Order: sequence, then C-alpha cells, then structure tokens
Amino acid sequence: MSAIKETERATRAATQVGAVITIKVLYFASLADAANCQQETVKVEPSTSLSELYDSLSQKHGFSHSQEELRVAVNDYFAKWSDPINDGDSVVFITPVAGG
Amino acid sequence: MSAIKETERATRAATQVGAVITIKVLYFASLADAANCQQETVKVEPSTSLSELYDSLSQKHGFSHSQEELRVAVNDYFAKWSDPINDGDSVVFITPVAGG
Amino acid sequence: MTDNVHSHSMTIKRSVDEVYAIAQRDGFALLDIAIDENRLKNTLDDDRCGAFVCFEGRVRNHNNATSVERLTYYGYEDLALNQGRAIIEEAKKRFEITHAIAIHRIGALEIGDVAVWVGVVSAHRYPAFDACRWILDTIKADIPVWKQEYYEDAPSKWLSNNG
Amino acid sequence: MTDNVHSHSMTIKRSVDEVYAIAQRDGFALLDIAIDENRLKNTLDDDRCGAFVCFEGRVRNHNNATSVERLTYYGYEDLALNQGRAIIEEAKKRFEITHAIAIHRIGALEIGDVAVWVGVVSAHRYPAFDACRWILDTIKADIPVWKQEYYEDAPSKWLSNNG
Repeated sequence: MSAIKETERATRAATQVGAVITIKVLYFASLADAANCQQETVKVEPSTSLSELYDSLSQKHGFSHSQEELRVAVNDYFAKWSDPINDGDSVVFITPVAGG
Repeated sequence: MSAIKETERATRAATQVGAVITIKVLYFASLADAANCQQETVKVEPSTSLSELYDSLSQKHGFSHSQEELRVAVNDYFAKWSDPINDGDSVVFITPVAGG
Repeated sequence: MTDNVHSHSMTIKRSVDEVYAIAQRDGFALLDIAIDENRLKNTLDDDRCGAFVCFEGRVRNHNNATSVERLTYYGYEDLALNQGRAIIEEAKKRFEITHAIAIHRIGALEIGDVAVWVGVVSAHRYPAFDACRWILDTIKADIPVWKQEYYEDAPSKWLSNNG
Repeated sequence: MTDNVHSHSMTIKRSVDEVYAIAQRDGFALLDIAIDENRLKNTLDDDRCGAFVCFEGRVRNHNNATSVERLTYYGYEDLALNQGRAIIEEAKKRFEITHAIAIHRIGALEIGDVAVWVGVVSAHRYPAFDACRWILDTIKADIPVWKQEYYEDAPSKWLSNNG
C-alpha cells in the first residue's frame, strides 16, 4: 500500500511539472486498418489509465469498438484495464479474436 | 405368424422322424482355449435353441462363462438368443470383448 | 492341426488393399499389419470440412500397476466388418459429420504400436470430437476383438473392456 | 513504409526450428508456414500413453452459406506464446494427460490448409479427448489470432469467434 502511495505522490509531482511517459502501442486486425499503422509511440501523463489511453486513441483514429468489446495486453501479457501504465510499456488493444 | 407356425409344424415333424441340422460353431479367445479347437461341426435337432446349443457345448468343453455373460452371432451378424438356428448356420458365442 | 487354436483370429482373410477399400466404403475394417494412418487420413480430405479429429489407441507399457511386455489382439473378422459398418452408419445418423473411418489391428503388437485408429471429419468441430469418441467407445464395446496381455512376471491373461 | 499495416502480424519473428522447440517445451507456438503434423506428433511418443487424440482445423470452402476463396490469419506472436504456454499449463492441471502440443498457423492460407493442430497423449482415452477439445476451445477464445476471409462476390471481412 505504501508503494502505491509513493507512486501516486510521484505521479502527481511529475504531472505538476509536466512529465510524460512514453509508451508504444501496437495495432492488429481492424484497429491496424483504422489507425492505418502497425504501431505508434504515444506520450501520456503518468497517471493515464489504460481506459483513458484507449478513449484517446479511439477518438484520434475513429475506432469502432467500444472498450467493453476489447481486452488489453501490456508487455505481451493480457492485463486488466485497471493495471497501471509505466514508461516504456508496450500496449495492445485486442479486438475479438478469431483463431482456430 | 402363420410362417412361424408352419416352421414349428415342420420342425416337430422333422424331429419326429429323427431329422437333424448341421451347424458350424467357431470359437474365439477363451472359448477356443477351452474347446481346444477353432471350430467344430455340430448336429442338433432342428428345434434346438441357441441357449440349448450353448448349454450343451458348455458342458462338453467346460466353458467357464455363463450364457448371461455372452453374446451370440449367427452367420457373421449379432443375433438374439431367441433367434432360430437353421441347417448350415455358422454360430459363434462371443465372450466379453476387449478391443481398443 | 499344427497351428494353435487362435491362428484363425490372428490374421485376416482379405488383402491389405481390400481392407483399405472396405474401410473407405464402410468406414471400418480389421487389419493384421501396422495401420497406415496417412492412408486412412487421406480418405478424409474434404474441402467442406473444417474439423478433423482422430484417435489412436496405442499399446501401453502398463495396465494399472502391471508392466506389460507385449500383447496380442484376436478378431472375428467377418462379424467385425458387419458390426463396424453398422457402427459407422449409426455415427453418421447421430452426429453432424461428413466422413468417418476406423481400423482395428489384430495379431501380435509391441509397446507403442497403434491398435486402433479412428478419424472423423465434419464442417464444425464438436460433432467430430463427439463422433470420434462415440465410435471408439462403440468399437470397444461391440467389435469382436479380444486381447491377451503378456507380462514379465505373470501368466498372460484374457482381458475384457467391461469387467 | 511500403508494407501494409498487417505485415508484422502475418509472419513470425522466430525460426522454424525455434518454433518447434518452443512448441515442444511450452506446448504452443505460432508458425507462418505449413504445419508439419508428423513433427508435432513425434514429440508426443510416450510408452506410458495408450491414447493419442488430435484435432486439425482446416480452412473450409464455406462459412455458413458463403463460399470462401481463401483467408488470412494474423497473429500477435509474443502474446500468443505467453498465453499459449498458460493454456497448456492449465490443461495439464485440469486433465489427466501426459503431454499436449499445439501450433496455430498465420499468414495466407488456402482451402484445405491446416490452420491449427492440437495433439494430446494420456494413459487413458477420455482425458485426451477432453483436453484436446478444451485446449482448442481455449485457443479459439484467448489466443490473439485474427482472421480475414476473402469471398468471390463480396468484400473481405474480419471474423470473430464470439460474435
């Protein structure tokens, strides 16, 4: 718990001085079509949630999927939407899969 | 129904004059071990049932299986114990199988 | 008679080509040499089918806690073919499948040898799984094949699937 | 950038030998060429196992009533490997199986090509059937692979297993 508070305090401090973190977003399937790219580098405030990140990129690229239809992966593992984002993370929004 | 009666009448008639039918009995698995042969030719009265045939051969060879444990095949198809036997039929008593 | 009382049930009367032709036509046959899985599988190619499920039953090196050295399967060929044809017909009625084919091997088998092979194709996956399992279970219950296991330290014995 | 926005998900980063080594070690991998079923099957040889069940998912010539010409699978390789490893681990906890191995293919496939192969061995038959089916279902639900079908008379479209 104290670790989280530490992080929150550091985050607020960083935000106040305009600090940003850099993350990489990879696109697959229909999101790659909509974004018209395979990946992009995004700078966000450290307190940004994965949901906020998706909302922001969805507005930018006009994604047709609502967040409820998607899963999210961070650094090549499925993550929870409530998981934090850290500088250097790689984030992927996973549209409904169709393997098999 | 009348066909069955016809047969019964013919059967009784044949029995009365001492007629017999000849059937072939094939043995597999533990029954072949007990009978110590692969097959034998058996002459029985035309009215003999498959159950009676098994009882008789079981006494002759000392089979350890009761009829309830077995199935019976006539002319290479599974049959019911109540099915009739006809001259020239091939009969096989099927001990519990173990394929797969 | 010089051969033993089981020799008629350790080999088949038909040629190998006949066996595969019967398997392809009726869906089931007995064979007394190694099963050629690819030959069976090739009969199941069908562009309408998205699902192929197969089962191979192999000779295990143990049965419960007992170490098995080898085993011999014995079959009643003509009844097995008639009953096998009926099983595959019934499978095609019960399940949404396109084709099914199975072969049971008889004779002396070594550890690791394939004793039975069942393959099913269908448009969708669940019927192929269900039919493959049902065909296997029904073969084990109804096909007149018997098995004698040989052990290192005990006399061989006749086995039964239902006892 | 001359290649299209999906080129990164149509090929894998690893060598073919690495793919089979990962599949053997972790039970799952992605591959961008034809799946060598015998190579996978050979990794499952085990004298303790009496049952081998496999599933092959092949490209069908139709989807519902629509005629399919070909299709392309796209994969997120690194997540697929991590998730595939977790799926096989879970399968080994849930079912009494000895080994399981699966590969999903990505890239452009033709009708009849194998898109996914799952093989399981176990001492007894039911766990092999159950695990094979569960692994396939879980791959279809959780592995980040996407599919675009191409039709004769209609534009291609993205498909989904759950919608």
